[in-house]
Amino acid sequence: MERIGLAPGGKTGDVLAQDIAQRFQQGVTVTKSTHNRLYAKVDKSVLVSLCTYMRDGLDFEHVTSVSGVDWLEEKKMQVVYHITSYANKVTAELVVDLPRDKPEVDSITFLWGGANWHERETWDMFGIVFVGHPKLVRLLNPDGTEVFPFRKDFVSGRRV
Amino acid sequence: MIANGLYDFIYGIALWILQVVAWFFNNILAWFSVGAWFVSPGVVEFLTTLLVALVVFIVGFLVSITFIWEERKILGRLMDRRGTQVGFLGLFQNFADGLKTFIKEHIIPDEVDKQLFNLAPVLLIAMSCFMICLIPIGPDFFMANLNSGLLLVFAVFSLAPFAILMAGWASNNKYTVMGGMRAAAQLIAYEVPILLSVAAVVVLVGSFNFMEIVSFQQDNTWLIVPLFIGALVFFISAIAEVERIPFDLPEAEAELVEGWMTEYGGFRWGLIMLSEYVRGFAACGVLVLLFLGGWAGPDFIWPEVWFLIKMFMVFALFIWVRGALMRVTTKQILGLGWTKLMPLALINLGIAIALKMGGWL
Amino acid sequence: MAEMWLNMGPQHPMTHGLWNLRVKVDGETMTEAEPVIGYLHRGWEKITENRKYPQIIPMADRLCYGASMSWSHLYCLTIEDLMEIEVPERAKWIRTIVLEAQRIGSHLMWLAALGTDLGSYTVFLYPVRERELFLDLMQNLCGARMTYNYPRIGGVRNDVPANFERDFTRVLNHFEKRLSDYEALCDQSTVFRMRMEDVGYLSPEKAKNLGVTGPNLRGSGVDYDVRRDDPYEMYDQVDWKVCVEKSCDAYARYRVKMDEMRESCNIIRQCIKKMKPGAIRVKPPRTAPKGKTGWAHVEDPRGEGFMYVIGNGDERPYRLKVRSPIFVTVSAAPEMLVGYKIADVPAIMGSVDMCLGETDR
Amino acid sequence: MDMRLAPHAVAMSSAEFLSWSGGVMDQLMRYTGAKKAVDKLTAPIWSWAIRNATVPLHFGIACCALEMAAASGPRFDAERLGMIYRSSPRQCEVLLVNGWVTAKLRPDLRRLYEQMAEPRWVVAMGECAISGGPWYDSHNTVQGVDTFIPVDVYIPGCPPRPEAMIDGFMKLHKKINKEMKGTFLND
Repeated sequence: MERIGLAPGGKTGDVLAQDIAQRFQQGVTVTKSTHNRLYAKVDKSVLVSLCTYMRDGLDFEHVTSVSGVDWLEEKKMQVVYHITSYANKVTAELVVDLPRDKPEVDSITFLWGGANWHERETWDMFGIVFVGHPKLVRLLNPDGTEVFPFRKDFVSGRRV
Repeated sequence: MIANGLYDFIYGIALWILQVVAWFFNNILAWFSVGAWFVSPGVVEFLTTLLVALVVFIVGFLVSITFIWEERKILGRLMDRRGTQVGFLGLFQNFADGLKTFIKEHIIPDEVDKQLFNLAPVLLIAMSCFMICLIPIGPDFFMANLNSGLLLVFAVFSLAPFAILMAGWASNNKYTVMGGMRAAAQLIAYEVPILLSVAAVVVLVGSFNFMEIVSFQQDNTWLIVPLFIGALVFFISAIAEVERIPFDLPEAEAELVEGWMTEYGGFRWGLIMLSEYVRGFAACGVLVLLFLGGWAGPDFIWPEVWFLIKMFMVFALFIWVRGALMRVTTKQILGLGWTKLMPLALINLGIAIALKMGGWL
Repeated sequence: MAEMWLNMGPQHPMTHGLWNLRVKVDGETMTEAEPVIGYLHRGWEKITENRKYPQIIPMADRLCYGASMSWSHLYCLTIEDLMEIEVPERAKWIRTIVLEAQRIGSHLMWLAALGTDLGSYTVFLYPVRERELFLDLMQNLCGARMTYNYPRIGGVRNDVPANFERDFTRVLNHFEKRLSDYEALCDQSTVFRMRMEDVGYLSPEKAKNLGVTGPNLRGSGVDYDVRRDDPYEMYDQVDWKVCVEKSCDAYARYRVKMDEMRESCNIIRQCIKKMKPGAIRVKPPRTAPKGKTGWAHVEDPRGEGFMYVIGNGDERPYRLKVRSPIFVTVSAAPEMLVGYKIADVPAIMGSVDMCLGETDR
Repeated sequence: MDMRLAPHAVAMSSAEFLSWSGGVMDQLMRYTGAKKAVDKLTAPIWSWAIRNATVPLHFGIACCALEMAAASGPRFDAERLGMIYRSSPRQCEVLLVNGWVTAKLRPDLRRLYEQMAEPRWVVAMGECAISGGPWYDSHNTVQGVDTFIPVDVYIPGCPPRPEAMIDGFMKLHKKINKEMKGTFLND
């Protein structure tokens, strides 16, 4: 049924998954998809082009969250994007792996304004640098803290 | 000089006191010239005027204090909760507030302009108390019966923006400066409609003296009947003059913390709060005098009591407006003042002139 | 004109919680706005790494204390997605009822906060009085007034008390009559309309792009609601309509929330009729495999709440990410504020219903 | 005026005269014991006044702020005790800390405490203000307000019920009555 203020997209999660899989062969591997979910592992280099296509081509209008994960033993940092499409009622989870010593990934704030503070908070907590972010400064921690508190090697309970 | 019952009553007391002093000087110290000087008419009149002023101020002060109590209780009832329970029926609450400010620390922030900072509250409370003595409460209970009483009251009323601007500027704080400027803009915007509605009354009555206004209303109808629009304009502008809720932007709780009063604490703030309620007393008093027939009323009660009953009812209207409405922004206040109230006041003036020319009143 | 930076916060009567709105002011108009948050940041996500799964439920209550039930419920949904648990049907019905009651309570707290911002202390007290009724209902059910600790992983803690249906229907009938009182106080008062209409404009495209969700998004004319478009619990078996307004300003957001309160009453009544006796909880496994992930998103009264969890092999989560709707709406605040006057800030930020506990986590 | 005409005269500005005469009066009152008598007589009046007009600061941090709002609601009306919330620290007596204090908030809260006029009290409401509460192992929370502000009354509970908050203020009244802080007894 027609909803105000939204594109008439009716594609389910599986249709979107096949569309993405056959369009981005080398960088993206779609792990699982149901009628309203879509899970994929994305390489760092392909992320921005995939996101641009998702926003313009597949009506993904809204970034639900950008979360950082610190895998201490596997020596890698992980950024998990959850992007929602109101029109198709589908939410996509994109997982990007980064080296732990120099975690850098391109920022998607220029695509969705909603990701601005999420990326800034992830930098504030994990130290993952988002290249091209308009204002990458401390957000939640008091200004002047040097340590990234959410990393696994920072013992919680220690005072900043 | 002030021929009224209060004056004669207190004249007797003053004379008695001075005779006791004179007796002391004449008989014990045998200093006859000084004794005679004490009983001379000049000294007696001076002491009487002093005592009359004291009595009138105490009555005005107590009525303003009970306004605070009335506001808390009625506002509480409007909001489905009981007001303050301090003392009998909550009556002692404002004494507690008042006494508390005596023992508070006198804070003068160091980056503040000291002279102006101290002068502003003094100016405010002085103007307010000056108004108490200008407003007659009964035919024989008043301080001064001037022929230009009404004019003087509104002259003093329009002095307030200077004190508020001075307070706002002296506190050297961004919020207070904005609060002060808003207060000045609002009070000036509402001077014009209020004076126009008063002009309509003066056109009908023909004099500025409160006594004649009230006697005119006793002979004819209360002026609220012919000049209802004028009364409405006066009521709304009085709310703006006294900075109460729909128009209390200078002290806007939400954006400007406390407006121009932010830096004041302790006794200075107590004086400012008191002056706010005394200005409420003056506004209600003038409204009752001009439109509700002052102390006119069936005489099984004293005229003064009639006057006070009407004043408490008008102030209850103030409180009711405060309980129902929300705060208006500056742009809308000034818009309302200039574009809506002024034409209404002019229409009202037209009606007054027409009535006067037509000879009905 | 010289522009100055003005700090509205962190201790400011307008803020619901603690944040600092740095505003560049040219005269009274805002040219730039920059929200500063972090005053309530307690490292919530870091602490969850030392807690077992059931121990995090009371912590989730204290994320956004205005709507604590919806956050602890969201946490249980996430863990159920992680451990693939199927919740019994009666537990789903109870959860739906309790979530909608919490939505009404949260919207009432928002209406109260909006009342103080706009200056009317009455509009603060009436919703607080009604909210007490809903707190009593929740207290009969869960024992606490605000932080309930009621949902469990795999169902709910205890069954409904005696005459649960009678109390709910009685409170809902009383509440719907009261809702028309608030509309009389707010909608029909021109002062409220003057303050709220065409202020804080947020176009639908900007709202979608900037990540604004929930009633604020539906106030900007975008028909998306997680309860209908990605249904969880029993929302797909209850017929109710999503309220959308198209005028995209503060008044639209106010209108959406008021209609949502009526809609919630309708949902609760249907759920109470359709609820059948049965089991209320399933025994969940104690641990989750390492590296397994789970996430869920719900329609929190303030927007789209979302949680993402990664299992750690033992009873503790490896990582728990919380997406708070107000965290993103505050980042979109400059978009709504620039160009309006300082006096409009409380109206705009009041209509957005902020809760800083979840923003700073 | 030629000072030589009055050899014993002392040149003094009005301000100096004011402070000099104040000093003389003060010593006179203390020496004769009149000051102690007057203070002992008026102390109950001052303490009654400040007890029945304790004005807390309009300042909410977290969940306990909602309970503070509920306490001033129609059911538990806190105004019965004369409590009205004012939003400028200069005009308040009680700083009601109702929520967890983070490292970023501590300097602001300390400045707020110092801005308040002298007879002032601090009420720590809720576990987070008393001892950091559920956030005991957080890196950013101050474990208890009394580490940087002297606290007078602690109200336990997470969040304490509105009746508990009003009871906390009744305890504060008892404390004011006993300590007579703010009256002129001890200066």
